[in-house]
Amino acid sequence: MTSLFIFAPFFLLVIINFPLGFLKGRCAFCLAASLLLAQVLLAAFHPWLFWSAYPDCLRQFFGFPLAVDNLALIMLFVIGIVALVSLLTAQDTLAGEKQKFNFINLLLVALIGMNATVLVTDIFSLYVFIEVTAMASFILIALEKGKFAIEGAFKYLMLSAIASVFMLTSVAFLLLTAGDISFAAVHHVLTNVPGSFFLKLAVGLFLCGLLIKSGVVPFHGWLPDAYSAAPSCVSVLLAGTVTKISGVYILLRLFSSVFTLTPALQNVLLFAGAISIVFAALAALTQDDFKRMLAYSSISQVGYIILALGCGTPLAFVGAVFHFFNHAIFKTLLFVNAASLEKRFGTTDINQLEGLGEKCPVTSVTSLVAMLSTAGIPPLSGFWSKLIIVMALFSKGRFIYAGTALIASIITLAYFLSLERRIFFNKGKPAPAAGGTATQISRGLNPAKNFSGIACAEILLAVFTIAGGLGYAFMLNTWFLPLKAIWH
Amino acid sequence: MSPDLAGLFSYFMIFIILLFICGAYCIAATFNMVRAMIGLELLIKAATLLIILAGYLCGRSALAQAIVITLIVIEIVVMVVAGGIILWAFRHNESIDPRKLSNLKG
Amino acid sequence: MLINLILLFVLLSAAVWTVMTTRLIRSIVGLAFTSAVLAAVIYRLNSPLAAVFELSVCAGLIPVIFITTVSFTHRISKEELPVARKERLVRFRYLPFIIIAAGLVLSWCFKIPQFNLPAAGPKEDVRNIIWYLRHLDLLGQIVILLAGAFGVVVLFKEDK
Amino acid sequence: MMETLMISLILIPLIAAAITFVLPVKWRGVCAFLAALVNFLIAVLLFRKETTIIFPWIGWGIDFALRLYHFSGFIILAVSFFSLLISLYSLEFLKNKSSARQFYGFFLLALSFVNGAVLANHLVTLLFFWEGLLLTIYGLIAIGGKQAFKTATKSFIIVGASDLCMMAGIILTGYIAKTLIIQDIHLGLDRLGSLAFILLIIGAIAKAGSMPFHTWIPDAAQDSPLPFMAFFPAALEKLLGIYFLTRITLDMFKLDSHNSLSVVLMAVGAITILLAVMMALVQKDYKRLLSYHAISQVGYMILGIGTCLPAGIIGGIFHMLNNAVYKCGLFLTAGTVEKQAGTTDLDQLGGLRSTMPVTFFCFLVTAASISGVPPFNGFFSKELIYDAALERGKIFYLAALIGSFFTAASFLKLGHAAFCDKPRREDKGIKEAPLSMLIPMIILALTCVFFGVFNRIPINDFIQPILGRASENHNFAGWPSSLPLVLITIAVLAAALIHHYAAAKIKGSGLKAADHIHHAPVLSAIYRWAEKKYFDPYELGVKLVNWIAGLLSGIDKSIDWFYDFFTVKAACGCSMIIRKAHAGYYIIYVVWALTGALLVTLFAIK
Repeated sequence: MTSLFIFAPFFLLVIINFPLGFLKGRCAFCLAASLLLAQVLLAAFHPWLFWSAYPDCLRQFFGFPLAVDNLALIMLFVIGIVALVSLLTAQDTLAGEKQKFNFINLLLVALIGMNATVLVTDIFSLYVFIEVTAMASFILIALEKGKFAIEGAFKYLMLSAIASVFMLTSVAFLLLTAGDISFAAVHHVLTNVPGSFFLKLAVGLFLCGLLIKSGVVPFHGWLPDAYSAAPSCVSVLLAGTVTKISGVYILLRLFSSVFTLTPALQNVLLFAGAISIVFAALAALTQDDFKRMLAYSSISQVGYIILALGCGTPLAFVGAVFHFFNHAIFKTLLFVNAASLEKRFGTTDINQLEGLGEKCPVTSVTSLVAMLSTAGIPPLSGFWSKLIIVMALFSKGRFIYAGTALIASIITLAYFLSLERRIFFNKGKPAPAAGGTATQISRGLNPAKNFSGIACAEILLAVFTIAGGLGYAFMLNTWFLPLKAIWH
Repeated sequence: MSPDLAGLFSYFMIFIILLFICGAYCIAATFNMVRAMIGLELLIKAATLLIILAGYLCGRSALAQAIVITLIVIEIVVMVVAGGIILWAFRHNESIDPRKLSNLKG
Repeated sequence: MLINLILLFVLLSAAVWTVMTTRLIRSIVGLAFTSAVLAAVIYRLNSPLAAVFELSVCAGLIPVIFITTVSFTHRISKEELPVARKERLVRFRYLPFIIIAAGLVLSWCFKIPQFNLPAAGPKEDVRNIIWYLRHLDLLGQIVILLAGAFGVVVLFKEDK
Repeated sequence: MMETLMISLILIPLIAAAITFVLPVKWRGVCAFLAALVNFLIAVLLFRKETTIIFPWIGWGIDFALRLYHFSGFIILAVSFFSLLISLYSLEFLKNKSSARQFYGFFLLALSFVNGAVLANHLVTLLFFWEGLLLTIYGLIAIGGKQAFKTATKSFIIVGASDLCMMAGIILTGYIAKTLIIQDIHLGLDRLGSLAFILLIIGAIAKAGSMPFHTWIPDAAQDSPLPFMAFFPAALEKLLGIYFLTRITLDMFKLDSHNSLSVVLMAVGAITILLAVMMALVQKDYKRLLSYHAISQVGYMILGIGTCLPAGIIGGIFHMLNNAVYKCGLFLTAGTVEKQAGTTDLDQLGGLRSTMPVTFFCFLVTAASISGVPPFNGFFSKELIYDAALERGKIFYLAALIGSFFTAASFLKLGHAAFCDKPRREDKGIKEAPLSMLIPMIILALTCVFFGVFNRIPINDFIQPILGRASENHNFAGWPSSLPLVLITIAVLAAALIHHYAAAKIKGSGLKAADHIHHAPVLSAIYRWAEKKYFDPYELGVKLVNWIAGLLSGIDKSIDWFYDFFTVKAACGCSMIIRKAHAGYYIIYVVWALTGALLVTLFAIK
């Protein structure tokens, strides 16, 4: 019943849009949340019976060419978690029932797109569902229709459209040379006719499209703008899954089991990864906006994944997926923290947020956990995945890249610690007499709201980060090391 | 590949590349968001033609058509959403000049 | 062959005119015309169904969307027109030369690398392909249309 | 089934610990008590069963392996017994105290880790739980208050340093033995083997609290919550440390009496006995005095096991069990006195015999036990150790005997001062403690008597199987075989009694009975230095480190300033350039992307 991952959100989408009033508010939220929870549980415990069971009468309709493997399960899990967190955040941050309802609808569309992206076995279908996801996220960014949000959405739309032109061209060349565009056919042709010019061109063009989608330097221009302008709950979704699934995951999938990773491509990926890591980390160093800093940090962390992919060994691939997983968890957590601050104090400008450690203890502690994990401090999950990546690079003899990865983690630590100190651990300055926003901040919490959903999400993700760090051996053995079999 | 097919492919390829240049130039040089979208349309047109050409050459016209039909549907939706975004950009800035959209930087 | 060549020339000229023309409305009409010519080319390439879609949707529906969008935004006035035209000319005058130069260079030295086409299979029917092989794409179309509908709900509706 | 029970020994306290952190404060104690009760029942069920379990954990040959056999089953039973009593005791003792908020959570966590460490059959598994225990010790001491934080750090560093030694020992052992499964390790004591042995031994005896790793215990006695003292230094750490010491000397390495390391071990034991008991003698605080005894009694155990003779080893293990019983009981009496009288300062206590008769009775029995008075359990284990020590060398026997004299003397002083003297403070309200505090003490006192009179049961049933074939033909239970030794012991005890009464008569009070030793010409100077912590390796180390750190930081700061200035300036400069480049026009992004795409495509088709 693999196709249920696509159909269940689809049916839910249809159901909640019936013209019945009681379905719109709380009910839609509960249904969506339980759907996401079900996805998380299914992906985590993956009962194999479930995947293979097809009643014969349904095979005609549900028998899509979909495939599930360990990589897909991990992705489904990540998608479920992040979407759930985003939904919880949205309940606390979005204003108005109508907007919340729109958010749920678009979240479900994005969910269908991402789940299908993870499961398809055909390059054009892949493109279609990338577009579905992207479309939902354009609208989500522009959901509140603020000035900046529209700007971010427009930039994302333009770059994303250019990426899709690249991918379409690539699809055309693949069709031309392979005669078919399923993964199996393309893989077959690529292994049998390795030297063909158009095949190489097709792979190169698709790679360009995916690099734009995943926001690797120098294709990253849209990313900080879109992330920082989107409503907080949408940034959570974007940073955690949308761009990762529609860019990075597909890179992982295609280069692990469809395309062949030639030495030239390896060099391209390694170089792109390394400059992403360094450039984005440097750019994050002096940011004044919390969300923008997180966006740059996100680029930098994606650089690690690309770097590992470029290394081209099974171990590095495992490291890449592991880092993908960890990054999705802790970056989502950080964006939830940002959402919490934005909602409470009305701004994410670091210069205006000061000494908030006592006013919002949960946010301050969980953000510290996430930041340390991002910087790769030992007992937390981020450390282990970076360790595996660096180890893989060393064993392949890529010492310069390994060194770059290590040094960049120091920069990561530097900007996050300075941020943490400024926002949370500083004693707040006495309120300036004139500045309106500043006094509002020092006056404290937004008392009319409760933030149970956000706090819930923060604690959930922080527990994941810590547990993932302490139980990394278990996770590595049961989830990630079997991925070596996928690599070619 | 037979010579006449190769000839067909090469002159179609030339025009497709020229179409790409046309669209890219439009996106790069315009000061109007609607025109940027038109440039995008031209790019997609070129890609469409390329897919149909590929299907024709390798004898899978049916598959290519199926792909192109889906592609066209996606194209419309992209344009609708882009239209909505341009509309709001106009409401905020009283202009559809993309140069006005440079508040997010750094 | 010749008809193809002529159609492609028309297509390219229509595209260049679309880009070069000053009035936005004309540009949109140019786009529609480009689509129509493209539909003819597609028809010539043995793909009638795709041609129908291209003609009806791209030449019909998309200009409507553009015109709707443009009609919400402000029009350029008669007084501003010469200034705008001059300014545009400065930026766009290179396009024809670039196109001609690139076309010449390409036709002079463009050589297709030799490669083998995959063996052609039996004749297929588009409807079969769509309904049986690519029904996942159909689902994708439905979902993306839904997304578009939500987009209209979110973006085109005025807030009270 | 048995495997499940064995794992639940670790998991149940762990889960209960998690629950206690969520429960309201009122119910935390009850939760801990219930968990300890369940734990005890499981331990009883598992007693004398044998099973092993192993499943993959970290990889690279590091597995999660547990083994239950008679020795670990016996230790588990003892641990769960003490934890049950102490959780019952703390219910009343910690009522309305601020430390109760976290105590039960750490308590259960510690229980889980101790169970894990005892059951571990893989050195890394062992190390995992061992280090976990370190954290709970830190937590348990640190909840005591402001001053406690410093003590907690001290204990953390001392125990942590010894654990580092053990870690090195484990790595070395694994390297030599080519396996980390404890059951499969049988090594000789060649050069490398000796080194590994010493490193492991350091870990074990530091956990047991022997000299020179003892200095945190007296400090902790004053600062930490009392149930911690009764639970950890008195009972658990001895059980765990001596258990591991026995396994090292018996199973993992074949230490025999011809080896010089055995003499070293005995010397450590003897020195620990003597020095700690001398310190204990002059203490003026109930808890602090007890804590020094907690150290000195370890000496007996190490001495016993160091003899490498069956009698000594059995005596050592039996003494470990006995010590846990009576020392736990003594600490509980201290707690009761603290709770009811409000202080443990001997200068202010007195006359509690009449107001707290049950507590006095318990104190009497346990103090007699620790001093080695005949029908009680301490007597029998000490006799076994004397027996073995005499065989190995008269000097060790002599040391043990002197230790015994001073032990008796210091407890006479303590009992006299706290319970028998006239009250020094007019404090009417002192009453007997509530029942839930008395029950654990009474049970422990009765156990002292029981293990003494019926010593056949613990020795024959619990301890002798550990030695296996080596001790089959001997009978260590019952009345000691050598009458002269018994007579000498009784003579020494009598001497202590006479000495005490004579001194108390002269000085006029029980408290001052040992003052002439305190103020003896040479000793007084030594005592003064000891009080100033000149002999504490930790304090010395801290001073040394502070001095070096001061020197280094001067050099460091100048280099630091240089780096700070340049690297930070450079990084921020780069950052600003990159930010300038990101100017906000989408067309710039498009140009970047297209340039990048061109390069990537060129590379790809090359």
